[in-house]
Amino acid sequence: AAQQVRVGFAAEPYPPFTSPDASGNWQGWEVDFMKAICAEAKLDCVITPVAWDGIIPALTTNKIDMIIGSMSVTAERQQTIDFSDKYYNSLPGVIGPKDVKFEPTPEGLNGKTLGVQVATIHQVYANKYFAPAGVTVKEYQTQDEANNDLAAGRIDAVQADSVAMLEFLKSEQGAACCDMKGMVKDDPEVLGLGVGVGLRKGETELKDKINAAIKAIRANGTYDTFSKKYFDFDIYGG
Amino acid sequence: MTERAEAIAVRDLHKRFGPLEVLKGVSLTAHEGDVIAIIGGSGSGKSTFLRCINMLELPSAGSVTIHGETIAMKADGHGGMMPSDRKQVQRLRSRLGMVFQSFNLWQHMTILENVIEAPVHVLGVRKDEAIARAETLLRRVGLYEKRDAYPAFLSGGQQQRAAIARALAIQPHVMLFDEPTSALDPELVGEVLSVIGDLAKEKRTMILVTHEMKFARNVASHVVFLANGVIEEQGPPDELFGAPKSERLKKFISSIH
Amino acid sequence: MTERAEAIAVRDLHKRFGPLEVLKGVSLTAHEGDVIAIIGGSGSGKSTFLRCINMLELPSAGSVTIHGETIAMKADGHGGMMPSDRKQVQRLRSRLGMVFQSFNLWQHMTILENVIEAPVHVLGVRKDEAIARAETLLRRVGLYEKRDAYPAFLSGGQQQRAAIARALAIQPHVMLFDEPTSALDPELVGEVLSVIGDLAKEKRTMILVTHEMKFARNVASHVVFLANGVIEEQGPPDELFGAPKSERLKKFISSIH
Amino acid sequence: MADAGSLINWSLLAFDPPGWGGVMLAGLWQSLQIAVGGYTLGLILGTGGAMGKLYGGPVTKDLLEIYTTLVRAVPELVLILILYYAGTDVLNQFSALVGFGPVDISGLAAGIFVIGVVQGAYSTEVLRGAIKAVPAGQIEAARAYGMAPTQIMRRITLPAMLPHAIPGLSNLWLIATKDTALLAVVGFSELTLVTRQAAGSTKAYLLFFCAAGVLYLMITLVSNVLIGLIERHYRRGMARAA
Amino acid sequence: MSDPTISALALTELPTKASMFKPHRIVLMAIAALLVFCVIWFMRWDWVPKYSDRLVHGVGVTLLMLFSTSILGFFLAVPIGLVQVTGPWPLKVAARVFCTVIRGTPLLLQLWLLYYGLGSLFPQFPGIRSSFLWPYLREAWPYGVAALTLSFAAYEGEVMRGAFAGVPPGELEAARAYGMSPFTVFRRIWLPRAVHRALPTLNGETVLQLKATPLVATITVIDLYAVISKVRQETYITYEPLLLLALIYLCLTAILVVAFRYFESRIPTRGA
Ligand SMILES: Nc1ncnc2c1ncn2[C@@H]1O[C@H](COP(=O)(O)OP(=O)(O)OP(=O)(O)O)[C@@H](O)[C@H]1O
Ligand SMILES: Nc1ncnc2c1ncn2[C@@H]1O[C@H](COP(=O)(O)OP(=O)(O)OP(=O)(O)O)[C@@H](O)[C@H]1O
Ligand SMILES: [Mg+2]
Ligand SMILES: [Mg+2]
Repeated sequence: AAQQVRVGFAAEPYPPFTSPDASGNWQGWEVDFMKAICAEAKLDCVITPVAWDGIIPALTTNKIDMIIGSMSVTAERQQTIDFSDKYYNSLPGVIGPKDVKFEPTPEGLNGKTLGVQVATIHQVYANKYFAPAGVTVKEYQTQDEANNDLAAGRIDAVQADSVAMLEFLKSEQGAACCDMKGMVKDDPEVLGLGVGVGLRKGETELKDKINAAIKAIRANGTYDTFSKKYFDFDIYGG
Repeated sequence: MTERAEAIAVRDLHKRFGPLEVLKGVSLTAHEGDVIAIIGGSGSGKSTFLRCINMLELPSAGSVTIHGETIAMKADGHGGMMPSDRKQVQRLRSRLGMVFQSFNLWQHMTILENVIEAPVHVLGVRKDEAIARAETLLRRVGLYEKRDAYPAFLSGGQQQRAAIARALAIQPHVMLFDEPTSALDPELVGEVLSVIGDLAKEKRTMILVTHEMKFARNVASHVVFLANGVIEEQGPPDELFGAPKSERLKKFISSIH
Repeated sequence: MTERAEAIAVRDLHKRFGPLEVLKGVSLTAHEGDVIAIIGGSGSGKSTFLRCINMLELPSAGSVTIHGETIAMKADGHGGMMPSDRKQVQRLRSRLGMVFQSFNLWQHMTILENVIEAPVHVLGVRKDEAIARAETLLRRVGLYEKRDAYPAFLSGGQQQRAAIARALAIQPHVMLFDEPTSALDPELVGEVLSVIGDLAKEKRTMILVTHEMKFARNVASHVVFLANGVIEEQGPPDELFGAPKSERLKKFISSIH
Repeated sequence: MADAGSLINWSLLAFDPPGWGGVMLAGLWQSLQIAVGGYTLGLILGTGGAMGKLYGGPVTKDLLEIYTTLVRAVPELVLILILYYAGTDVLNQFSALVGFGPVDISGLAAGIFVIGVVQGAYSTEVLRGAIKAVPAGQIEAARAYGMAPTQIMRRITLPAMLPHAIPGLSNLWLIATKDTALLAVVGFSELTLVTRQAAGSTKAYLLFFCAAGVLYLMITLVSNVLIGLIERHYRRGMARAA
Repeated sequence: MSDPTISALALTELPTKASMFKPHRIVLMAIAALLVFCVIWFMRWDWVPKYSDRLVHGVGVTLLMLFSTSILGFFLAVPIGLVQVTGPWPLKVAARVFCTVIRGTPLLLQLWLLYYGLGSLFPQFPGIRSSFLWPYLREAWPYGVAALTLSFAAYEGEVMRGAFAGVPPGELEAARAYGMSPFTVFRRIWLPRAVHRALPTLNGETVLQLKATPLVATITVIDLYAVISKVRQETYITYEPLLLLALIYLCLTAILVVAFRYFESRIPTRGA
């Protein structure tokens, strides 16, 4: 039998990457990605939802075997866990209410409240660049809550992965309230080198399998096939 | 006797509990300085009568006059009566010092606090004045040392003496006692009776329901025998106990001894 | 008297509670059919003695023999003793029918269930058999109608009679009674004493601690006066009550009457 | 502003997708499983704990005291986090040590374990109080009739303490059903988390939270009826209160 | 009149003051000391100084939440308990329904219902958005305070109902007999007496309330629990922050219990 692998998903909806549907199944781009690499690497993958803020402890304490949760590879995380090669990359964007114009810069956000999801590169980035410049950074357990509070007018802007933000802006709620204010200035040290599969340290065998699988699906076109269902641009990035 | 002012006058008092008529027209007048003892069998309505005087129980018919002021009553719509002026009832109540069978001291206050409570919060006496008076009273009932104790830590007799001090503290026109010793252990009865006896000697107006016949005979100026909701017989204690006229009273007296 | 078999023999029983020596060497033999009444002042160790017989209280020294079988004891390491064979104690206990001052009926069982509990679950009697026997016993103590009631709904006298039926149900060699009537209201004492009196007439072996001197005198074949942890005096009731020898017993008897 | 009728989109609660009713019921089922499992585990731990606290040696007593004190002083949410991560981790390492290799602890088992350990401390105290409320004479009578200690426990002590324990135990059951909601913070798909997912996906927050509230309330109300019946049965030997 | 269930649920008494120095205790304490030593030595605590300010602030927020909601909740509980004893039937029924609904649903759900549910409705009404309340309604803490207050009121309301009903009628009658007006009777006798009776249970309820406060972290209030969560997310240390968190709550509980014991001992009661 194939090796069983528990894949940790953030339990909260994060469209278009992972979200549960009304029949309790998970769907989204990362679900398709997971199916593709698991098929490729002949792994028997089981989706295991975990609270986002506890997803790394869940990995290190053996509750799950890998994380597929749009988790960017950063130096800080690499101290605790290991990553596969990147499987997509996109820049952080900032969105805000339609009727207010501002730039996604420390000056533009001065005096405003910016929502970010905890334990993300966006939180680290916001705290490094925006907080010292007089921006109130409010942290949310889930992206969904941050979006919701933006729509509810409780905060003035949200910084998050631009792909997820564009998806939100397509939704009824997002389209009604907000628009994209632009991408933040890049800082690879904080924003990392793309998104990778999180793995426990020392599990090199699994890591090699995954890396090989990512390479394979990139090469054989599977990656592009399922990506087209979601995006009209190249999510893999440069 | 009649020269003295009327302290309490109850006229033709009736009280019904549903179908049961407990009081069937009781009239009684207490003049200043009278000590009236009410005796009677269990269930004869003694407590009910006493409680009707200060409207803890609302009479079904009849009137109660305290120091010349008659409590204004109106129909309550269910065939009974209710006071038409609550303020008047509260004012008149504060002129009556009631002592209960089961003491009913307020458990969350010390003895001293119990005694000053009504003077301060009903009569509006200044607190230091009330305390001074209360201490005198407590000394008098022999509880000065216990003034900062809580009721739960006193014996029954001590609690009842404290309750008497509490009743005296409002400087009542009339003291009402409802079997003040029947909840006490036999050895504690004496101390409470002696306090009440002292009050009687001072010619304080008192109405007391009691089962202590000997005490009633010694202390009362007038004894009332209640039976079946009416006053069966009344008069000076020696007459009543010495030469009872009605059969009922004879039987009652013999059953007690 | 000596031809009859020994039912219980207690030899030189000592019992210490910490520094307090309650029993200072008590020996007592009960033969089949004896009714032994133990009397004595409060705190003289009567209950303790009775409880040592069935090891509810562990004696500090001495031996207890029931129907010829001596309870095996060993040192407990703290200067006292403990039974060396728990099974033996359980077996011998089930031959002794103890009746407590405060009844101690099991509140979660009906009267009938109380009575069949030990026969079924200790002696292994078949349930229907136990029920049949229990019903006879309950009829005998006059509680047949109450067999399906719970103890809390019975009067004290009824509860004590049920407790006697429960004790009889294990067909004990010896019945032990510890002041079976002292927790009862005076008017209920009679009904329980009459049941015990009937048992005595049947020549059932009984040891009873009691404060009812008249009853002890009528019923007992032998009376033991315990004082200060020793048997001060013993003998047939008429002798003991009629002509007490020791000063202590004289004083005790006079204080009772 | 839309009127109330169109504010509430009842079709979201339909049992079949795209309605979320089915998912919610599945969450409810999960919650109930954890509640029942955790409560049962708690009862077992509590029975042992109460025995240990009453009849155990000094070390047992002290250790149990530490257990009940810690659990009762630290918020359930914190305990759940600690037990969820550390508890299962320790269990895993222990089984690895013994040679079984890492056991795979399912979410359900972890949830039951966590709720059970928390409930165990509470049941210990409830049962201990109830056993202490059994009059000593009842147990002495049983000894006097030659019952063995285990027999006394089974035939006398346990049934006699039940009427005293039932109010506390019923409260614990209601708490167990509600504490399952806390497992949402570790991402366990019980009713509360499922509700949140449904609400987040559809943005119909009020509707779904109210629906979940009704489900929880139903559990409570149904439980109350059952508890009433049980209580009536076991209190039959108690004299009516004055 | 300590409610046995409450004292079983929440620590209302600190464990045994009995002699700490029995032989087995000394051994246990030695083991405990060893454990503490291992915890301090082998686990990572280097993050504590960096977060100490925020931890202190978090404790402050937690305590503020606790006290504000317990006090507000208590003031709500008094009328809720009272109308259940004396009230006209519509109020009685309303109070009963309130208590049943709040006690029958998880606090976490109520919190989310208020914050995400109700809170997301408000901005849809332009009137609210432009009102002076909006700056507060934007924040998370009013919802936390509201949910915790309602919850406390429901649980404590039940307690107060029992306490009001349990005051001996004779004492109330005595008060009336001395001419007190109904309100004076309530203010001077009934309420203080009921509160006094309820104090031991109130102690337990307050400890339970303390234990409920971390839930507000799930709606973005930065209390102690939220600070610790942040530590865990930023440092990826799994256990140490949780241990510190448990320790702090343990101390807070102990302080609460001691404080309540002090108040209870102010008015002694005899017997059980
Ligand atoms: N609140 C009530 N409702 C119904 N019946 C009552 C009430 N209070 C008293 N009674 C009845 O009224 C009758 C007289 O009661 P009351 O207490 O006045 O008697 P009493 O003379 O004081 O007797 P005792 O010497 O036993 O105190 C009794 O039959 C009693 O049952
Ligand atoms: N478990 C115990 N621990 C310490 N002392 C005890 C214990 N049981 C009894 N005693 C003491 O032993 C003495 C004898 O008690 P016991 O109950 O045997 O007296 P008794 O003769 O039955 O008295 P009574 O007539 O009052 O029942 C008393 O002084 C009592 O205080
Ligand atoms: Mg009376
Ligand atoms: Mg005795």
